[in-house]
Amino acid sequence: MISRYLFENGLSPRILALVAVILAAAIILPALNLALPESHPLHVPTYMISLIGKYLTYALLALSLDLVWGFCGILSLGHGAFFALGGYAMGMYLMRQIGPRGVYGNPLLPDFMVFLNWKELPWYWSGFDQFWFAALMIVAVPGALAFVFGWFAFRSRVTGVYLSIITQAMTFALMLAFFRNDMGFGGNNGLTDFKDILGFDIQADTTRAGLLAASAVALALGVIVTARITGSSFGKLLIAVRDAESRTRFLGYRPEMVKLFAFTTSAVMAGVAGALYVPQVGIINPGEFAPANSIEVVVWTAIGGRGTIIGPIVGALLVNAGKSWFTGALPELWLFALGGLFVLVTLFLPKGIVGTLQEIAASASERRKARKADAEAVDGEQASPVGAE
Amino acid sequence: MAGCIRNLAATVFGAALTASVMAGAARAEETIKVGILHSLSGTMAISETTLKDVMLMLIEEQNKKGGVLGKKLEAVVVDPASDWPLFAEKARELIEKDKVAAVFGCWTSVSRKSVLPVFEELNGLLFYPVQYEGEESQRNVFYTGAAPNQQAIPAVDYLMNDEGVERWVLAGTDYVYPRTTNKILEAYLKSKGVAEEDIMINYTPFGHSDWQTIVADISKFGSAGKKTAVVSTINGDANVPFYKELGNQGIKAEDIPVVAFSVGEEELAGLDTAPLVGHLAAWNYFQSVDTPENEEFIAGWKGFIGDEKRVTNDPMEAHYIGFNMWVKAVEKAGTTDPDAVIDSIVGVSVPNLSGGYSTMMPNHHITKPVLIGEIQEDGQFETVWETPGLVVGDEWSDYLEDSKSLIADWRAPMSCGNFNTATGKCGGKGVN
Amino acid sequence: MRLFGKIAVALLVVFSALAPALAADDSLRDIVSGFADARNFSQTEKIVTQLGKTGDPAVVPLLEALGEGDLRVRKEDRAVFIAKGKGTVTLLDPLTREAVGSATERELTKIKVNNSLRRSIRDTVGGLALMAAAPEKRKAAASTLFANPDPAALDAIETAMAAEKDPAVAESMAAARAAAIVYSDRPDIEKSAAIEIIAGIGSRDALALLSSLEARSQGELKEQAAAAIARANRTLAFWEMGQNVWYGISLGSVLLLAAIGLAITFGVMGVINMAHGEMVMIGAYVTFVVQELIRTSAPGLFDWSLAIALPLAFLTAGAAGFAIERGVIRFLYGRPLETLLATWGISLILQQAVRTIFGPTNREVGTPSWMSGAFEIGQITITWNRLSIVIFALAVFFILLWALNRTSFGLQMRAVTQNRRMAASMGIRTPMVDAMTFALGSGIAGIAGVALSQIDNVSPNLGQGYIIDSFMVVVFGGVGNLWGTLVGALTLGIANKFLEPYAGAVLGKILVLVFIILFIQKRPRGLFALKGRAVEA
Amino acid sequence: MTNRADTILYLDGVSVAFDGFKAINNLSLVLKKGEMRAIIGPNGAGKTTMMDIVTGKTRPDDGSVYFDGTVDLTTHDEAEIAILGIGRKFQKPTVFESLTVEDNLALALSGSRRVFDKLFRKAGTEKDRRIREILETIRLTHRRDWLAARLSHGQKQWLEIGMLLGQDPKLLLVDEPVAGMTDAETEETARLLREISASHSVIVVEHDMHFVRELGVKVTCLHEGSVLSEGSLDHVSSDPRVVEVYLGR
Repeated sequence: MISRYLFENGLSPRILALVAVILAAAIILPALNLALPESHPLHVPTYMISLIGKYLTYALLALSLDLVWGFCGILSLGHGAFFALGGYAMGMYLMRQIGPRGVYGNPLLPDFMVFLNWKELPWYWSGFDQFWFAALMIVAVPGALAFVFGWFAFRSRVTGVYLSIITQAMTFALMLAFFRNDMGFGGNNGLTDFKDILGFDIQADTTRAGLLAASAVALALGVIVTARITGSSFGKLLIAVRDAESRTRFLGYRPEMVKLFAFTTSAVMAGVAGALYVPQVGIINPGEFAPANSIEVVVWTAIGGRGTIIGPIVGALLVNAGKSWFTGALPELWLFALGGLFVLVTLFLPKGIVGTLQEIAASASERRKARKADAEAVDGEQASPVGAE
Repeated sequence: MAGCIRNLAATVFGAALTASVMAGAARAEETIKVGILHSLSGTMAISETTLKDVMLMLIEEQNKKGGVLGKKLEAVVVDPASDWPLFAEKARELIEKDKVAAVFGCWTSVSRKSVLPVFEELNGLLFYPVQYEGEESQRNVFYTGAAPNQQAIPAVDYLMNDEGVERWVLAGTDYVYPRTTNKILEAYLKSKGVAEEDIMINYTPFGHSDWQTIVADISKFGSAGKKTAVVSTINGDANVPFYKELGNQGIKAEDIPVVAFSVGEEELAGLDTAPLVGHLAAWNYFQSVDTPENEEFIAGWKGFIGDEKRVTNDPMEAHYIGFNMWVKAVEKAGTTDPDAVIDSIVGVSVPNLSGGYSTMMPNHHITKPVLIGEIQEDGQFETVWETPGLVVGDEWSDYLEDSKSLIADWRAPMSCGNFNTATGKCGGKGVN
Repeated sequence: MRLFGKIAVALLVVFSALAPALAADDSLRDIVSGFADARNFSQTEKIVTQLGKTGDPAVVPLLEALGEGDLRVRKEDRAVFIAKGKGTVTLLDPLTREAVGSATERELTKIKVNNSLRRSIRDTVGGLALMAAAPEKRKAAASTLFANPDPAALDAIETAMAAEKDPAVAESMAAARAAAIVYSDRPDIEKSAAIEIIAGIGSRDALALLSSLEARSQGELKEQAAAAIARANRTLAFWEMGQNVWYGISLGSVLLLAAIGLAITFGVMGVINMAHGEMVMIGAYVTFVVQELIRTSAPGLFDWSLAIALPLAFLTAGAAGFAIERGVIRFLYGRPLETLLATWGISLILQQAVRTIFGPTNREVGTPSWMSGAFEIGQITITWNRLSIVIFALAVFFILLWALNRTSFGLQMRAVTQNRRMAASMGIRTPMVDAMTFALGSGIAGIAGVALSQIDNVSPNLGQGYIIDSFMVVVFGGVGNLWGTLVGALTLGIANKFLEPYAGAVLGKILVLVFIILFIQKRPRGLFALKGRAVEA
Repeated sequence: MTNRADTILYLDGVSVAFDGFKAINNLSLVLKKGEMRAIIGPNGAGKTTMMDIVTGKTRPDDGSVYFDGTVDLTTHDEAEIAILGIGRKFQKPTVFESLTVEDNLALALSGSRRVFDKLFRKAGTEKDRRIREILETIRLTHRRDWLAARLSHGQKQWLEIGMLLGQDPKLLLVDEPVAGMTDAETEETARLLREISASHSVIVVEHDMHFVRELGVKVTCLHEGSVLSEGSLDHVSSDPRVVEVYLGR
């Protein structure tokens, strides 16, 4: 039923093209990496595979933020928290998969617990040896946090800047909490040294290619879900809440429910992105909760163009590719470039790259239409009671 | 101020130039590339930038001597920006894309943990220059900083024997290095007959800046009639406010000395040390060490960086030792091939800066002297005690239940990082 | 502590025999020259003890110089001198302190001291000072003896007490005597009296003394000690509350300083200024630069360095704020969430710029002498720098309050924020007022930086540590209300400090954050929000 | 007192204070079913606050507010009150700027307000008919596909009124509908409101006396949070207290 809902008439050709491109990347990039010899000019090196895989998870994260910010006007400065929680759920599964291959050879306890003298596995670690359970948690934990947080925040009508600031407080508090070694999540070092995922060696080229493909598929699904949500009449409602929240309330809607749904859905998407991110970078630690990380996600979305579906994806890919290049080639200039980019984009491209391009395209077609409809327009204006613009 | 602006301009243009010149140079002649993986931005830049500079200096000097194996060395600098996953990404880039022969880098444990799988997978070489918690030995990593037995335990011994300390405050930042070090110290102190109630353990978050309560607690703990000392594993930025608070609350080194393992000359450069005279630090090197090698190193450093005020510190010496060991091992092996270097580097001895020789041991840790120094008014340390000989880095602590029976030896045929002497098998402690 | 006994005996001998103090200058010189041959700390310590035994006050300056590391040996003839400073130094005779020549640093070796040596120097000097001329020195000596009681010094203390005229000093000496009696084998009656004296002091040292006495005695005396301990504990618990409140106020005032600029830029103008922390950082670096200049060109002015830095920091950070407002923010009014992005970009640029200009490492900002040290009110230790910051924060707060309510600029500012169009039509140059308001907020952040440089790192990361806390304070206190910021900062500071002993520093901070999140649900507009006809967005 | 049963809106002894300032002071007001009422009063008279109370945005400190004779409005929130059948137009035109005129109306149409229905259900032909009807009424048929942001100020006001109609409420609260309108627009708006009042109860808050006169309905003048005068416009405008309030002492 869900798949019918998703694919039934209503995805614009632009979205379908985007999905096709993403899925093509999922097939072609791994193929170029695995099938071609290293000397071949079209060979994609393995580090590029991991890198692109990582970018794709970032793109999904940016898309999830766009759903709440771009379409619903909730600027979350704590989306990194959902991403990290999803990541931790995956990390816990991967830790349990290590089994007796840790440096101490303890079959049950992860290494960090062994050398901090933990005697038994904390209760909240049980179940994570099963992938299905971990997969459930990847979705459930960020979703539940978003639901509870949103339930309180939206019902008490915390909006705008205040909401942004308390989401920031939320991720900051979580960061401090996960830094604590007593929490049993590995403290500052986090979870690392993973061995395999679903029985595949995590360092094997084929696994990396597989993870890239999985990230691409997840992103494509994210695009479809977002497109369906925003394309439905619920999507109109989202935008209505963004533009004039009190109006919707006086029309009899409950904007808090609308926001709660969007926020929770978005958190789940972010959690999935985090879960795919962790095996590809090989580590998850409390640094992912840092408020600065969440702000960066906002920046990707803003640069790409919020309120569009392609925008955040483009933004995430561009900024991160830029970061990879700058930190390698011109390390001293990286922060100047990133900082400058924010300032320039907010000043000169408030709708982001994609938003601006769309606007240009739209006004061009508008002009064409206008020229065509010039004659009719005269009648139209006369029919109007005012006739003035 | 004018100099500062010039600095800025120089950096901006210099960086652009270096990038293009480097690319050009690489084409012109074959070089051996050396990766430098230290954060140049973000929270860790404060410590790590210096290590990048010292590596550039060492490489430049080696090139003046004719390079290695007749080829020039070429530094590849990247910025992992204090972002731990980015460390892994950059490490991969260095090894896979830039094909560096060895990487010198990392500061925090988490950054090392993050890159470990990459070095293992791609068979790279990492020289890690910072004191750390131990409990690790990896085939591709060389630990040139101190293990806990090369820093913490001698410091405690000194306080116990020479200062007659009976009560202990173990204060640290809440992360793995302080946690492990304090675990080891606790076990060690208890083995020396210190009672449970004479040990106070306190953890604070990263960047903790309000130390009023904790310093007051320490002085309360210290007024129980027994000689008290603080063993500090407080990290990074939190140290300055901690020492400022100590100074202001009038806790003098004569009453309650603080011995730190993460405070070196570089950290003191940001402090007015007058109220701190007499507090201690344990390292394997101090800038004040009076040897010809050190004098030459300091002069070289000040000349390279163009600032008379810049100081040297222990991790810099670790890179000095590690780099020279690598050069020697490469020359011994006649190739930069990682497997060959891993085989040839064990047993290599190079002069350290404190007047002796450091040797790479089969567990990939090195031998070092341990120095205890007191802070002086000029921001330097004065050695008040040192181990009679060199101490071998002990990767698996003898004071932790689970690592007692483990050893590491990367020579054939054992070639194992966690060999269990009790069961005679490689692969950790196993089931109890 | 046996040392004291020996000194005391020596003192007694010297004074009771009324022997001329100038005993034998030559024999003193002999002992002093021994420093040149001391191979290690314990040999040096022996010489110190020997000097103490002479009981000659002339050795005090010499010992003090040794403690400060200023006693040096000339390499060529192994002669001992007092020499201060770097480069070419003047050599002073160790006993007469007359200049007898000069030498370069390289020609001299410093006599090394370590903590235990410094301790024995302090004790020796303290023992000698019990009969010193200056009352404060005698008092200090008595306090040292109270903290480190030594029954062998009992006779010396009693002799000194008998000769003491100053009542305050006599009281300290009585306390020192009581402490020494606790460890002595004097009869129980004297010990019982000592317990009362010590219990009356009620400090932590006193508690330690009583505990040790209780452990070693029996019967009535033990009971008496136990009762005294209970009393002391009660007073201490009371003082501890006070101490926590003080810590809370002091933390709160730091938060207030950090947040107060934000209360203007964010609270009044509605600009989410993520570069606020960097304005604080700029202020701290201005302090650093001022101190550097003073160190190199006018060292005498060092105690004034903060006063000089204040206006400069205000102007520098204010100018930076002005530039940011004119260059970026004015294009973004009405889009508060976008100012967040732009100013965050600016904060990254500023951080990296400072890193490039001043280097990534911490810079040293010294503490003027008048801000060093601490004093005690009852059992509460108050450090001068914290007290200064509390006073400074409140001063800034009230000056700002005055400026907003009583000056014409303040009036214009409020007019513009309340009704821009009306203000403009009344001839107020609103863009200029915007820029000046932002500059004011930034400038205040700058002077906060001067104060924070006294307690925190001066590094490019300085600002980052305060930005989230500042926002919390402003949001908690209620946007647009300075009083809210004051109450918010102090509440959060005190809450933090009361949680810390129970929950630990990390958990305490988390709890405070969770509390704020919950609080905002309850009162979305903060503690002191203005009620009124809600404005439609 | 009037019998509550025939009223559409019944306010009795309502007071509300903000920080000590009494915005509404013992206000009593009754609106019969099908009646249109104009409310006038100087700035700060409590007009908008009264609307806030009726629509559930502000809770009164004191007094009772009944809708349709029986429903106690003080126990409901905005969304519930809207569903009960009270529509409100704000002073500043508030429409969904990034949606088309049609979508604006579609959102307003009476029907399910539940999130999941919105996600999965589609618009039917019945809805389409209603939208065309309303577009006709508010004279925006030719602007159906325009983004609301592109409408003129007056058109936005009409669109908002159209949205109220879409809700099909029993009572419409209209706050300053002609502020900022041209004379032609004002006249047109008066016509529109009269048309609407044929089938709905309406309260119009307005400053523009010319407009109020054009509506030709009973007028209530508020001052300092309570009713100063009530009756025909001529009666009210000749009341010396009203004159004093408007012209000042």
